[in-house]
Amino acid sequence: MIEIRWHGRGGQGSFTASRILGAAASLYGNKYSLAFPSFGPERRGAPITAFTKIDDTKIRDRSEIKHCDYIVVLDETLFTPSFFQDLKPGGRILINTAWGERYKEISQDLIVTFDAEAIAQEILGKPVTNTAMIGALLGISEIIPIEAGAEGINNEFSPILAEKNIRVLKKAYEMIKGGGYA
Amino acid sequence: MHKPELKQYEKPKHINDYPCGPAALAGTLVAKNAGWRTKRPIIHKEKCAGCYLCYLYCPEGTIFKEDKKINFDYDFCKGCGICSKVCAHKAIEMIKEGENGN
Amino acid sequence: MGTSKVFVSGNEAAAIGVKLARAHVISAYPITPQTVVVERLSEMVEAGELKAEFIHVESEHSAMSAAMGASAVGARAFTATSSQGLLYMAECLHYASGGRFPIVMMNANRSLALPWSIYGDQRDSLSLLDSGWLQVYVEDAQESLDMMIQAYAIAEHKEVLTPVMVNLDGFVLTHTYELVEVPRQEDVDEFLPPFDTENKLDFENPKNMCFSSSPSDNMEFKYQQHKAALKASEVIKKVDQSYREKFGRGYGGLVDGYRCDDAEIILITLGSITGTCRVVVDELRSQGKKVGVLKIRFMRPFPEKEILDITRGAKVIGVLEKDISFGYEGTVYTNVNSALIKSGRIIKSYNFIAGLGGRDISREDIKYMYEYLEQAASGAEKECVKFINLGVDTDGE
Amino acid sequence: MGNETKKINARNITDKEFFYGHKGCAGCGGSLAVRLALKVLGERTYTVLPAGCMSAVGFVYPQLCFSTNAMISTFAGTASMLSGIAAGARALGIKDFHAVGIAGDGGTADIGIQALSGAIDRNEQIIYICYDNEAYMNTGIQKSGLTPFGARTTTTPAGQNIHGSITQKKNMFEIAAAHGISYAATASIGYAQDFMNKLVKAKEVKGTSYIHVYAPCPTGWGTPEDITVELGKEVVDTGLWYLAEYENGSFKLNKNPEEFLPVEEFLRKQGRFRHLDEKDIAQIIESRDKKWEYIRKNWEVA
Repeated sequence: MIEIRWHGRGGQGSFTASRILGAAASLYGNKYSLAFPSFGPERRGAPITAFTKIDDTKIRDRSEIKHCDYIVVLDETLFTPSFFQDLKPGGRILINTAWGERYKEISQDLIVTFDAEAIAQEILGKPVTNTAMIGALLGISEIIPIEAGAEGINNEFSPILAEKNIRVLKKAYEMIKGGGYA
Repeated sequence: MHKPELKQYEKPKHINDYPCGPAALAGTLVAKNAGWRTKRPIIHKEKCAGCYLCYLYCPEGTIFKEDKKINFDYDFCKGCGICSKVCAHKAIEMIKEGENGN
Repeated sequence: MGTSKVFVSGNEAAAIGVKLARAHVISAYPITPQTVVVERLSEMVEAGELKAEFIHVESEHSAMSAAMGASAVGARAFTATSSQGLLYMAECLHYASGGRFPIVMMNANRSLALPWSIYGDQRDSLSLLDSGWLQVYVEDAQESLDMMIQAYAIAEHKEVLTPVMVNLDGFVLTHTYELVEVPRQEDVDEFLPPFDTENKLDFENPKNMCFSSSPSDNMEFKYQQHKAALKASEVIKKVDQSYREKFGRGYGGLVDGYRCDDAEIILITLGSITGTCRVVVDELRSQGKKVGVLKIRFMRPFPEKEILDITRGAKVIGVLEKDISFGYEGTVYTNVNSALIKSGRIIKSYNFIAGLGGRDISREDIKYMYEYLEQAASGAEKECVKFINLGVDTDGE
Repeated sequence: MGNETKKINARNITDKEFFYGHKGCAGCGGSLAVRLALKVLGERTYTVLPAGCMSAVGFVYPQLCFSTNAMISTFAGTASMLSGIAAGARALGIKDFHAVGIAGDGGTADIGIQALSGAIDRNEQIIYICYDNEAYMNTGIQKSGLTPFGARTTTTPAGQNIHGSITQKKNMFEIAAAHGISYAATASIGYAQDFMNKLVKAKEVKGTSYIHVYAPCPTGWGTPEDITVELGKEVVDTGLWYLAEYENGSFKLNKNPEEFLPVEEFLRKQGRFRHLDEKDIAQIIESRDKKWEYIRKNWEVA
């Protein structure tokens, strides 16, 4: 089972990201998945965690994710070194940042950085980075095919918004594949 | 007058004879109210103007129209005397139950 | 089959189920974590996908009162609530079951104040076990959708005419998104015909409903209600069977035993935690341990026979519940033990109180319970009522 | 509305009785209100009554005294159950019906006010009638939110220190009106024609209507059984109650007595007021006069 934890702030779309990935895996990626937010009241600006579990068979265990394959950080102010303890062996942390070098000093192999905000600004005209981060995650993980990811976005958004977000997704995917990340 | 008919009630013998849940036919009367009465109204038809004020104000609905005047359903009249009070023509008299051989 | 697949939460799956069941009247008051189900239903009404009257009531008490009004004229009524809301409508729960109104309600299982908590446990619905409602606890979003449809079939059955409460664990189930297959409307229509009852206010045949009855008749009405709730056992199984035939999915009726056939240690559960137990059972089985998990689906009617049947070969039983009847033990445990005692079987049983106020129950916690039961089976002295995962030391106290 | 509506009176009202054989006390004002309301509303009416005298006396299985569709609601749920009935009937395509709730003063002004407020807010197509006998009579005459100042009840005893109820009646009529309700009215069973006229209006109004009808209770008030209607008249003639309407956003007084009948005489007829002293009565008169000053100044006066 692949277990992913998302970090962001209320309003940044972390839970939406967990859901898009889950829907993509379930509906178009031939897998099973669960997506859920950190339970509790939702408040704009408050730190939010969300989770996606993906597996080849039906997922029965609904308990919290204790150890992650990937931790995706949409808002870098939420990153703390304690995240390393939450990783499975071989797990990685994906951080949205314009200052990748800062994190290289912390860890060379456990952290992957990516400037999702730049792409979001360029294509969406606003700093909503959730779909870019899904693209980056699929680029480093290949959990599901990028086309399934695009379908997941279609499933979530209205056609106009979906089209733009798919462009974001694919651009992020290609950039990170090509090593063109910060 | 149009009023529900008094029916003979038999207590169900089998559980399935009870209605399914507390719901049953509207307007089911199985007992009279006559026994509540200590006084009864009687109509002096010669005085009755047929204004129907008594009919209107009867809380029981036991006064009915008859030949342009009124009469009583003694099975359900409780003998409150409102009719006698509201009658401007003093056509209704309240008498003690048992008086006049009633 | 022409079905479609969606990726939705337990709440959304419930809403889809209610839509497919063609509820006529929906009356609801918002409470976390129930809100999404009524938000989706109101969107469906707005979009014209669901031809229903949506009543924005001012309280849960009114939500259930309105549902009873609707049911009283022969309409199919739905409401949803949770926790304090369920307790606020408690009077109406007894009223609806006594009035034999086949209403379906979703309850998002949530802890009760005090202390305040919006997180999940099952004290809300279990504290209303005696309200005369049939209670079912579902495990995942698919079962949630399917049970909304089945619930109407059960509730409206002429020999049952009893309301059904479908319980979804708050957040863990209500807010978790997963893959759900949506049956075709035509198939649901065939499975669930329009609600037809004589027990209604009707201008052709007027009724007086919800009347009083003196001590000379009152008990008969209560006996009749009890018989109907017992009768539901059979109906639940039949409905589940025909649902399986039509839609390819069934849930075992009153209970669902998992790897219990030769099990010596059986853990009894309710609701979504069963999923985690299944995973642990698989793991322990692979280590050669004879363990199983028994999911109680219906707490009312209580699956007495089924529990006795499935636990026949067990040496020890554990009951895991997100509930405590303060000053005694968990209510599910009491019910299970009553079934065992009546049958004359002496079997060791233990009660695990876990997940109160939304505390997570992990695989490790469940493994611990199986170990506990294993030790008990081999003669170790064990506490009968054990709180799991308390964060503080309580020894010597 | 302004429509020409056919008046219903003692001559042309239906002969059918829809509330018959009930076990209400002899001379009960509440049962008269129910009887008249049902006769005006007719056969295609769903009636909802909460716990209270009228349900207690009308629905004792096997004696079921409503000849039309009727049910007992939860005490707090008259207006919400009524909303459910109206919604259910609409959803099933049932047409040309009335849904009427008939609740007492406690069921309306206290425990039922939340549901009533919600129903008016939603502008449900329902008629809500409060028969006001000024205390919880069914449970044995306890004070309600509509018990008037000075009245003795079993929970507001009249003694040396306190002379009965120390609170004023909640103003339910204006509370209903404050919602911007389609139609609200006050009435008294002592003025049956006026009450029936208002029921006819309520029948035809689009949206919610609320009628607050004053209904004396011989048992709870300590009055002879035969003066119920008389008391229902005198309360209006003394100015202690008023006949009014609220529609299209404005208030209208239907009856404006040039001179009030003496208050003291009216009060002394009732056991519940017999303990009042001069000061108490003066206070009652003073608050009456204040109210009338306000009404005459602010409302349309017929």
